[in-house]
This record gives sequence, C-alpha cells and structure tokens, in this order.
Amino acid sequence: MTDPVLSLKGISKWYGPLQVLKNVSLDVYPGEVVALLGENGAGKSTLSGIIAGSRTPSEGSMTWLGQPYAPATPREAIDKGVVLIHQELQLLPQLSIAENVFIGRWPMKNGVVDRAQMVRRAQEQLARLNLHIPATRKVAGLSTANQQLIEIAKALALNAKLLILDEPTAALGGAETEALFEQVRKLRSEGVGIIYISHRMEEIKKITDRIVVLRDGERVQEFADSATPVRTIVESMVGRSLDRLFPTLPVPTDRPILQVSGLSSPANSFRDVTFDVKGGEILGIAGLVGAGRTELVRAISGADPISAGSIRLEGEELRLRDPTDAIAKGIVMVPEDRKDQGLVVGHRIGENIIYANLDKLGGRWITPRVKRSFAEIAVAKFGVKGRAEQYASDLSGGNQQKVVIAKWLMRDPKVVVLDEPTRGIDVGARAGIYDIIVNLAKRGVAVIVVSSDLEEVLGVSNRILVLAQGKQAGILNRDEANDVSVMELATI
Amino acid sequence: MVALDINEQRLSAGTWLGKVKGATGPLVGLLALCAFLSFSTDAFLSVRNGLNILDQITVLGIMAVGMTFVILIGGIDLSVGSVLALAMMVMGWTANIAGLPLAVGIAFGLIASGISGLIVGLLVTQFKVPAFIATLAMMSAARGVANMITDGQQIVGFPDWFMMLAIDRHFGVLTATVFLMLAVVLVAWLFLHFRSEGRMLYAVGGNPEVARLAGINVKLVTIGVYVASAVLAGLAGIVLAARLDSVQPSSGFGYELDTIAAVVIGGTSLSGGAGGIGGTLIGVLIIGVLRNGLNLLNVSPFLQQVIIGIVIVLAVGAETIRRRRA
Amino acid sequence: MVALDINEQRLSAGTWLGKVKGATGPLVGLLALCAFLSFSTDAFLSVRNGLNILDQITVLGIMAVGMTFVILIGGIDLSVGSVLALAMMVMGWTANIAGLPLAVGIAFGLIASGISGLIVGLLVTQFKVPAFIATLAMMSAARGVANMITDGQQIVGFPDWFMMLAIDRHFGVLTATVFLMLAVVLVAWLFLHFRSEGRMLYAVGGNPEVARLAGINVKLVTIGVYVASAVLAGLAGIVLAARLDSVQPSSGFGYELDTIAAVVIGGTSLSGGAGGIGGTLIGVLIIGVLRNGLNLLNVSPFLQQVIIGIVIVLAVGAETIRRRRA
Amino acid sequence: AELKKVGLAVANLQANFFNQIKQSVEDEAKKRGIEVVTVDAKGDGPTQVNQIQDLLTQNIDALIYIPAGAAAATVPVKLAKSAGVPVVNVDRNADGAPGDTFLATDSVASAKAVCDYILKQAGGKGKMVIIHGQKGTTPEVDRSKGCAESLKANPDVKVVAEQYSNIWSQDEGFQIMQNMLQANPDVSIVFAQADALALGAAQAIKVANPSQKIVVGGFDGDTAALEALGRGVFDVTATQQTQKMGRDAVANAAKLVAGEKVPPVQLMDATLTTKENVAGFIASHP
Ligand SMILES: Nc1ncnc2c1ncn2[C@@H]1O[C@H](COP(=O)(O)OP(=O)(O)OP(=O)(O)O)[C@@H](O)[C@H]1O
Ligand SMILES: Nc1ncnc2c1ncn2[C@@H]1O[C@H](COP(=O)(O)OP(=O)(O)OP(=O)(O)O)[C@@H](O)[C@H]1O
Ligand SMILES: O[C@@H]1[C@H](O)[C@H](O)CO[C@H]1O
Ligand SMILES: [Mg+2]
Ligand SMILES: [Mg+2]
Repeated sequence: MTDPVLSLKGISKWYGPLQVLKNVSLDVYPGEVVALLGENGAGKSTLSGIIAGSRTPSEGSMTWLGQPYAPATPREAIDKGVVLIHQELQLLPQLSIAENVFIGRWPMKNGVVDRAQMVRRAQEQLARLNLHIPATRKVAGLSTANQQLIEIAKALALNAKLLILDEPTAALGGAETEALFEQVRKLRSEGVGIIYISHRMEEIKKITDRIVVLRDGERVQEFADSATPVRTIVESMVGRSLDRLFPTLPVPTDRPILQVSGLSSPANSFRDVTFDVKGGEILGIAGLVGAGRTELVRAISGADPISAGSIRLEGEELRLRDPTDAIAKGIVMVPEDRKDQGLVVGHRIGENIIYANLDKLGGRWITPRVKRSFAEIAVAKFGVKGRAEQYASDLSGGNQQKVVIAKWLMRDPKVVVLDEPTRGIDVGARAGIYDIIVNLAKRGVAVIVVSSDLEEVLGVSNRILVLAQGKQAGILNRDEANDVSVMELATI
Repeated sequence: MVALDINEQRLSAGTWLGKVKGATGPLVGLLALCAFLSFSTDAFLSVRNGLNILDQITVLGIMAVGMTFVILIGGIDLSVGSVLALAMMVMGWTANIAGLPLAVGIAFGLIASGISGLIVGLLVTQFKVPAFIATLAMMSAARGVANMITDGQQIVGFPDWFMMLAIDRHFGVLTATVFLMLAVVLVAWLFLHFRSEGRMLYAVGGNPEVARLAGINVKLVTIGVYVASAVLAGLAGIVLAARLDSVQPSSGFGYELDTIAAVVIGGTSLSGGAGGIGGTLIGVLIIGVLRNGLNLLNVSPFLQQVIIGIVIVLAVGAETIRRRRA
Repeated sequence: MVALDINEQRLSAGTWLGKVKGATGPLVGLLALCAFLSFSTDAFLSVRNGLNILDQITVLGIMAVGMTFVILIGGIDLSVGSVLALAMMVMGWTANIAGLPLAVGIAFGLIASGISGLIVGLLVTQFKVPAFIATLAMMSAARGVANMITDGQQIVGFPDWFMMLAIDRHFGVLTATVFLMLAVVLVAWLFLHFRSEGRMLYAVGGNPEVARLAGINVKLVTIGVYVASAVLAGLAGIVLAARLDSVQPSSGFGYELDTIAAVVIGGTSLSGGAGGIGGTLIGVLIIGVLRNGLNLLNVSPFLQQVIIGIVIVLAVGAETIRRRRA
Repeated sequence: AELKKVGLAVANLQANFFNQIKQSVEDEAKKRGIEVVTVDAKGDGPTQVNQIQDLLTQNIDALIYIPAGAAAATVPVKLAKSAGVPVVNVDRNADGAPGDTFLATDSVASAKAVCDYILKQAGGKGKMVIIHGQKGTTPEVDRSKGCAESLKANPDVKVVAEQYSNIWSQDEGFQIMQNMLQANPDVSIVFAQADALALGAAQAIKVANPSQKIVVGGFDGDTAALEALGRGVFDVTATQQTQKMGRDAVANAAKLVAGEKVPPVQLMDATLTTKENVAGFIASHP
C-alpha cells in the first residue's frame, strides 16, 4: 500500500470546558473515499475544520505527505491542496457564480483579474456537474440545490489532493447527487484522497471504500467494507440498537381538512395543483430539485401569494395575505431553511418558541414565569435535548429542528406542513422527528411532508403528490409508490 | 462562543449583573468612571450633582429609548434631532403665534413628530427605502419645515408652569421632566420585557423573515417603532423647550449620533435583535457622567473631545476583553 | 424575484445601464434632475456651471471614494469629517507655524490621517470594537486633537501656487483639484474592478467568514480599508485647504453623513458586499447637482432642506419601483 | 467677598472672536490670581445649560457668560441668580433675563460704519448680499439694524439676497457666498456680519472669478482676518476690543462679587479697519 496523504495522530479539541474531539487518529490514502459518520454533534465538522486549517486542534499532530502539517489559516491548507466543502454554504450571494468559484484565487493576467478566463473556467466546472446556468449570473436567488452545486464546483476548481465533503448532498436531489458522485469517482481514480461526510446511509454504501464512525468525539469503529449492513453502522453511531426508522402509519379519517384546487403561483413555479389532505393523513410531496415544492407549500401557508386557485380549510375558502392569516386558521409550516426561516439562532430556545405563540399567552403581559413554563412544556413534550434558556445556536441541527416543530405544535394546528424536515439530521434524531409526525396524524391533524429524500417520503406518507417542473404529475397511493414509480412521474 | 454563552448564562441565571446582558462591560465602565470622579473631585459625589446629571440627561434619555426600539429591530433613525426641533417649533407656533393653549401646542407638536415617524415607517416598509436613507431624508426635510414655521426665528417665553416643569424639584428631588424620563424608561422596559409586542421587536430584529413566518406583522411592528421613536423625539423636544423656556429650529442638531452612541455603548447591537433598555440607560449615564465629570475636573474643552473618544472606546472595548477572558 | 434576476442579467450582459448595477434608479434620478434643471433655468446647462459643479464636489467626491471602500466591506466611517480637519491642521501647522515647506506639511497631514485610520482599523480588528463606535470615538478624538494644535485658531495664507491648484483651470477646463478627484475616482474604480485586492473587499463585505475560509486575510483588508478611507479624508482636507486658502479645526463638521449619503444613494449597500465607485459618483453628482440647481432656482435655504430630503428618497425609491416592475 | 473662581461659558470656541476673549479672560485672571473654569458649548444651547449647571456645582463666585444660542439664553442667568452667583454677559445678552452687566461692542454704530464704507466704495449703487450671523443673537440683530440705517441712505443699492449662518464660520461663509453667486452672478457688495464669514465669502468670490469687482465688508478683527485684510483679501472690518472685553469681564465680575454696583450695559467702540490702518491692530490687538 502507498503512504497516506494525510495522517492524524491523537487529535483532541476543547471548546472551553467542553471536549468535542477525543484523541482521534485517522489516515487517508490517495485514491480512496473514506466515509466519516456520526450523529449530529459527533465532531465530524470540527475534525474537517482542523484538517482544512479553519480551526486549530488543542492536542495532537498531523502529517501531510509525510511532512508535519499544522495549517494556521485556511489559505495554507488550500495552498497545500487540502480542500473542504463546508457543511454550511459558503457563497457570496451578491457576486457572480464565476467570482464565487474563484474567490480569493481569481485568475490573473498582467496584474489584473482576468474575467474572461474566470468565466470560462467556471463554466467548465459547472458543466462537470451538469449545471447549465451562465457563470455570470448572481448567486442570489438560486435554489439551495444549485448553490450547493456551485459550492462543489468551487472545490473542484482547486485541484485538490485531499477533498473533504461535509454533507454535500443534504440539499441535493437524486440526479444532482449522481452527477456529484460521478465527479467523486473520477477524482478518486485520479488519486485524490476523499473524506465524505453524510447522514444518508444509502449514499455511503454507493460511494465509499471505508467507513469511520465517530461518537461523542471519539473514533469508535471502522468498517473496512462498505457492504456492512446499515443497521450495524447505525448502531455503532448511536451506541445502542435502533429497532426501526419509520413508525407504522395510522389509518387516515375520510374527513378532508385541507382542499387545494387549481392553485398557481404568479411566477409560474407551480401551476394548477389540486389535492386534498384528510384528517390523520400524511401527504408526501416529491419531485426533483426546483420542481416547485417549496413554493407550493409556502403559498399554502400564506408566505407567498397565489395567482389562481383556491385553498379551503374544512370547507371554508381562505384568503391568505400573509402567514398571520394562515396561522390564525390553524395552518403552520416548518420551513426548509432552519437557520434563515425557522429560528432566530442567536436567541434562546424559549424565546423562539414564544415568537410563534405571542397571541396565545393569556392576557398580553408575558411574565418570565409564564414564558418559562410555556417553553419548558414545549421542550419536554417534543423531546428537545436542551433547556429553554439555552441559545438556539448551541443546539445540534436535529434539536434545532425539534424546536421549530415544537413552536408550531404548541398551537394545536389543524394542518402542519414540513418542508425537508430532516435535512442534515442524523438517523437517531430523524427517527424522533418521524415519531412526532406520525403522532400528529394519530391526533387527526392533516400533515404535508416535502422531502428530497425519497426513502423518507416513501416511509412516512399515506399518499405522495409528485411535482414535475411545477406541474402536478400525479398522486400515488402508499401501495403503488416506490422509488421507480415516483421517479417516473418526477421526470415526466 | 460556548464559553461565552455559558458565562452569560451563569450571569443571567444568578447575579444581578446578568440583568443587563451585553452591557456588563459598559456597566463596569460606568462604575469605574463614577469611582474615579468621586475620588478626584469633591463636587462629583453629592446629591445635588447627581440630580444635575439626571436633569442633564433627560433629553438624551428620552430619545435613546425610542432609538433603542429602532436599533432593536435592526433599523436606524437619523431624523431624531430634526424631529425634536420640528415638535418644538410646532408647539411654540401653536402656543405663541396661533395663540392656542400651550397644552394644545404640546399635543400638536407630538402629532407632528408622529406624522414624521409614520412617513419614515411607510417609506421603509412600503417603498423599501433603507432606513438610513429614509431617516436621513426626514432629517433634512423635518429640519427644513421646522425652519420654515418661523422663517428660522426662535420663539421665547412660555407660561411659567411650563418652565417650572424642568426646574421645580418635587418632593425636593425630582423635576417633572426627570420624572417623565424615568417613567418613559420604566414603561419601555416593561413593554420590551413583558408585552408580547415588545418581544416582537426582538423577533423582527433577530430575523425579519423568521418573524414574518412566525405570524408576526413585521411591517406593522416596523411602522410602530418608527412612530414611537419620532414621538419620543418630539417629547424630548417638549422637555427641551421647558428646560430652555424657548424653542428654535436649530435645536437638536447632531443629536442623532449622540443618541445612537448611547444605545450602542449600552450594548444594543446595531444588527438588531439583541440589547435593551437597561443597557441604554447605562449608555446614557456614561455620556452624561462623562461630560459632567470632565467639566468638574476642569478639563480644557478640546482635551475633553479627545478623552470622550477614548472613554467610549474603553467602555465598549472592555466588553470585548471581558468576553475574551471568559 | 426570478424575473428580477433575469432582468439584471440582461442588463449586465448587454446595456450600458448595467454597468452601474443597483444604481440605475439613482442614475435615472440624476438624469431627470439635470433635464428638469436645464429646462427650468438658463444658467444650469452651461460649461461654466458644469465646471462649477465639479469644483464643488471635489471634497465630497474624494471622501466618498474612501467611504465606498469602507461600506463595501460592511463597515462605516463616522470619523472622516474630523480626520479631514486633523490633516488640514497638521498641514497648516507644519507649513505656517513650524515653517517647513508646504509639501512637507501636506505629507505630514496625510500621515496624520493615515495614523487615525490605522488606529480605527486596529480597534475594529484586534479589539473587536464595532466600526460605528470606533469611528465615532475617532470622530471626537481627532476633532479634539485638530483643535489642540492651534488652540482652536485658524491658519490663513499659504503660498500662491497652493491656492491656484483649486482655481487655475488647466487646458481652460479642469482645476488641479478636480483633476485629482477624477484621478482618485478612476484609480479606485480600476482597483475595485480589476485588482484581486479590490475583489477581496467585496468578498469581505459579502461575508467575512466566507472570505476567511477562502484564504483572504480579512483583518489586513479591513485595516487597509480604514487607512485608505482616512488618507482620502486627509487628502480631501488638503483640497479643501487649497479651496479655502486657510485651515480651521472646525472644518468638515457633519461631512460624515453627507459622505455616507452619497455612497448609499449611489446604490452601495450598507450591509456590505454590493455596490461600487460608479454608483458613488452618481450619488455625489446627485448631491452636487441638487444643491447647485436649488441655488440657481433661487429656492430659499429652508425649502431647499425639504426638497433635498424628498429628492434623496425619490432617487433611492425609484430603484425600488424599478425592481418591483421588473 | 472676593473673586477666587470664575466660570467662563463660551458659545463656541471655534470662532476666533470668542477664542480671543477666552484667552484675554484667562490672562487677566492669571494676573489677578483667579482660577478660571472654561466650558465650550459648541454652539448648542442645551449643552450650555448643562455646562453652567456643572460650573455652579463647582461653586464658582461669578459667571462670565456668552450665550450659545439665541434661545435658551435666559435659563443660565436664572440658574446663576438662583444660586446667588453674579453674571457678566459678554457679546450677547439674554432678552427677558439680562445678566448683572452686559459688555459688548456697539454693533449698531459699528455695522453702520462698515456698511457706509462698502457702499461708498461701490459708488453708492449696485446689488448687495448680506451674510447674517446666527439668527436672533444680539450681534446679529444689532448689525442688521446698523447696516439697514446705512442702506436707507443709499436707495440705489439693492439687497438681492440674505442668508443666515449657524456658527459664524468660514466654511459657512464660503458655502453661502458660493450659493449666492450662483443665483446672483452680478453682485458687487457683500456685508458679512463676522470676519470668518467675510473670509469665506472672499474666497468663494476668488474661486468663482467674476468679472466685476466685489467689495466685501466684515466685522470683528479676527487675528487671521486682519492679516488677510492687509493682503487685500477683503476690504474692511470693524475691530472689536476683544482684549478689553476679556479684561473688563474679569474686572466687572470681581466688582460684582465685592458687592459694587456696575452699569447694566457697557458698550464699547469697534474701530473701522482697512488696509491703511490694519498694521497697528496686527501688532497689538485692542
Ligand atoms: N465554535 C464552537 N464553540 C463551541 N462548541 C462548538 C463549536 N463548534 C462546534 N461545537 C460543538 O462541538 C460539537 C461537535 O460539532 P460538529 O459540528 O463537529 O458536529 P458534527 O459531527 O459535524 O455534527 P452534524 O452532523 O450536526 O454536522 C457539538 O457539540 C457542537 O455543539
Ligand atoms: N428566491 C428565488 N429566486 C429565484 N428563483 C427561485 C427562488 N426560489 C426558488 N426559485 C426557483 O423556483 C423554482 C421552484 O423552486 P422551489 O424551491 O419551490 O423548488 P423545490 O422543489 O422546493 O426544490 P428545492 O429542493 O430547491 O427546495 C426553482 O426553479 C428555483 O430555482
Ligand atoms: O459678535 C460675535 C462675533 O462676530 C463672532 O464672530 C461670532 O459671534 C458673535 O456673537
Ligand atoms: Mg457537521
Ligand atoms: Mg424546497
């Protein structure tokens, strides 16, 4: 076997009194894809950051191609050939795609930025990912998925010797993921070492050569063979046995709660959509990235305007001018972007829960006692691991998501819409969220779940509405839905 | 970050300091300033001087409350100084030129300032003009109108009871104007802490999109806040008129920066969503005590400017150093 | 939103308007203003008046370039007016009191302003003092120092060649000071567009963390920008001294808001990362043309304030309306 | 009682005129062994009220008071009176609540002299502009009055524009004159009610480079202005006796503290100063 490109020895990291990495050692060889797995908060991103020079280890050492390696800045790491695709999007929305791809390392000619070359080379990188958008376009306004692809293009342009991908597919659909994998395989064949982080088990099996599991900052296990059963890997991650991911669904009532007919958006991102959701039913919405799912559910929850069609709740036609109207009627939405739409991350959990319930807190004077008890009830009821007075930014993604769900469910809504409810969330936490969803249905609530994760829509839905390019491609019953039938409709 | 947070949590859970989160540095600065001045000058530590300082900060204090609201929602209000002048001139004109009772003049003055705030609020919410520009424009326009009312002339001489509001020390201690400022501060504090509308300001400032999706009427909150800021600026103008027993259209020139400084020194973040009235009170007191102290120390006027600059940086920088250490 | 993007693309790809993205509204406003003034007053549309306007905007124009840098990285600089005065007084003192050649005075003035900028930059990057506070403190301190140099006195009378820089029209058209301003604008534009350091400003302003992770030295960029802003304010002070043939420590009072206004009217976003020199030039011209035009129209000074407020809102609001329609 | 500590509340130290008075007060006080506490209101009335409170807190024996704004002028006097501290007003008085004495130049007479001079220079005809001081202050009101008398005698002179400054500064003078020239390019006479304003106006004229000669009159006898006058930058001023004002202010404060009576108003002359007689004033300021 050749020498490792990178080798970590006894890496530890403390944040104040909190130890998030404990004595982690790891070798990465050229031409292999190592999966780094672990629950939310296991330390995967922290470890990636250390390798890429954006964080410094408290203890331990690294070698790069046999030489001692201790990057003090991201720049040093990049110059050596270590490239990290961050978990959070690292784009500048006001600048063009091309400029984002080459940020900090613009191609130069005669001491000035060579824009023509920059655009040309950026366009080439986009093409590798089957992304056909002009590289001169501004990033602002692109869908999350496309932004994620640009983030990947940015890394591809760097000629890395070691590439770390931290949850690159969390926002991607099947086709985009496939294009990415093609590039990953190509890089692997060129001898690039790759560390791949994801919560999606089926991908792990497809792309990785070796699996390393972190738990509570410790390296607990390694599986040399990607054929290891998912169940075994998951149990190693969570440190206990996990009986099932998806709970059994209750049988819906036949009382329609939400009826949508002929709904269209002014920007045409969805057109003439008609469906209903019954009490106790979970309706999944599937589709390719950009199919208009998010826009559809935003319209239903009053966040965006509609241009035609009607929304009825228990037979009554609704005129929704803004979310306030929808919320007052009992329609609530857990948005797809937790950090920008779901939570004020810099504020406390309790505050965040209160924000969605300001009108409910008896009288209009909210004493700290009222506030605390209300928030504590919500935290306990929905199994948030955290205290009401903690800042939302301190929670793991899964727990943040539970807070968003909790703040809405405290209102006893009639319709609950969840857009990408488990994006970036580990298997353990995911099971918890599925339990909450199913419990809602059991109580007779009408539930809509939008997801790019096919396994997820299939797992929690009574019926599945498929959108293709804004058009309603069909509605599948649970017994007729499988990955093939859904994809067939989605790619019409 | 965690270390900081843990530290803040500990504070807010237990000690009294925690009540003015984010303003601990400035509070320490204020106490240090007071301690220093008590030792270095006899005149500082006396009831009389304390009451003087309170008198001197009334106008700034009232305006700073409104500015706290504005900055909490992530906005800015550059028009306060001009709106103050506008309210004064409208009041003066109504009472001394149109000859209506002074109380009516006061009402008209407050209404005029409220209208300015409403215009700003509508520009910001309906026409998406950045707050900086909308209030800068109002700063110019309100000053122009204030000038036009009397063609730039001051108006002097109001009924005695009015001036007495700023002079008579009730129960031997507080003037009516100081009492008014304290009431404004207290009500604002209660409002921000306990009223659901108050919490909305934090939500809007924290992230307007999150707030909107949570069913908060962001536009209404924004308009309300600019109206409140303008009306409080108007009220500050009325207080100033009582204190000066006269009104002139050039009043309040440059006050916007003083006011914003007081709020920011008090730990309210210019990006919105964090801070509060407690901190603002500390910020106002730092400015008031500093100016008073430098006068008492007989520091030459030019050197005062230099020292004020340094103390402002220290008061705010102390917060950073505290955080680093924690 | 989607429509907007497509629209912008078309603009930026093809037409000339697209070159000043974000400032199309203000550009339309400027053209409308010029058209209106050309019709309503004879004096406006003449070479002489055009040159007058250029003369009148030199100081603002030079400062606005520095402020554009600062605002692009998401900062703010309230100290420019005071730093301008400081540079003037250091220059005047060196030349007329210490008796060194004026050229040395100019150099010392620029160095003094550079040092103020360096202090601000260090406060912002090393001590994490918010830019608003750091520059507010510098605004006070630099003014104090400027005053202390001559104990508040003005200094009058420089060599003739110096004053002639602002008066002599070379090639019959441009004074040296106007030429200097145009050169500053051009160099700044080239720098922002074509140098990688210029692009770094956009990256830092867009998101400092993203910039850091992309290997950009955010602290160095920030310090550099505050130094540049201060040195340009100092340079503006030298130009003002030539124009006034004297220096006084009260110069530049209140210029910070004018300067920020010019930049923001020109479409540079106060939250950083978007905008540019082209827009700033339009912003400066709007302010210059407006003041000039109102004088030519013989509008009373008080009404001028009101109109200036309205036009500022219109110039910026036009942009919003354009976007809505698009 | 004896005067040991005197408070000096200045309107705005950026104005050379006030700075001269300040320096003279401090010199005179030093000679007499009196402590001076100086505060600068920077032109803001409310700031001045605060400062005077702080002076009174320091138990000053007398207050020398130059009101900052036109309004607010009365409150400091009332505050001082109620603390039993005598007040010497300098340059500006407070309507309705005058100080124990008022020391100032006879601005009406001197402004008339300045305007007589510039109107005569211009041949008794032409278009004139007036740059006023801060509206409503004693010197502004009196100088306007004095110049108006002169204008009455010269019906062929037409005043085409008048504007007010806020802090009597050179910047403002430059700005205002520049604006006036744009609207009225054929002006030939300028009366600026203070030298800083006149200097600013003269520079604006120089930059605009008009074809006609423009006569500029100022007021004050500022240090820098006198030199400029010598170089022909502008035409005439009225030199106020700032040194005397400062000395007298201290002397009067001492008398008041000692319980002596002083006249309520003490006006002094300002000397009409032109290129011919300026040298003497540069050598020693009255
Ligand atoms: N800057 C920081 N300060 C303090 N604690 C931090 C910081 N960054 C991360 N942590 C903590 O370190 C732990 C590991 O976080 P990390 O982001 O590495 O987890 P992860 O395995 O990437 O999780 P996820 O799957 O959710 O991305 C978590 O408990 C987190 O709260
Ligand atoms: N803010 C925006 N500006 C411009 N285009 C947008 C914006 N948001 C969405 N779009 C576009 O509108 C279309 C529908 O997007 P939508 O987000 O509803 O799709 P989706 O099916 O939910 O997919 P995703 O997985 O990206 O959320 C896409 O083409 C997308 O690129
Ligand atoms: O009389 C004085 C002077 O003219 C000075 O220049 C400014 O203030 C006035 O009150
Ligand atoms: Mg992570
Ligand atoms: Mg979506």
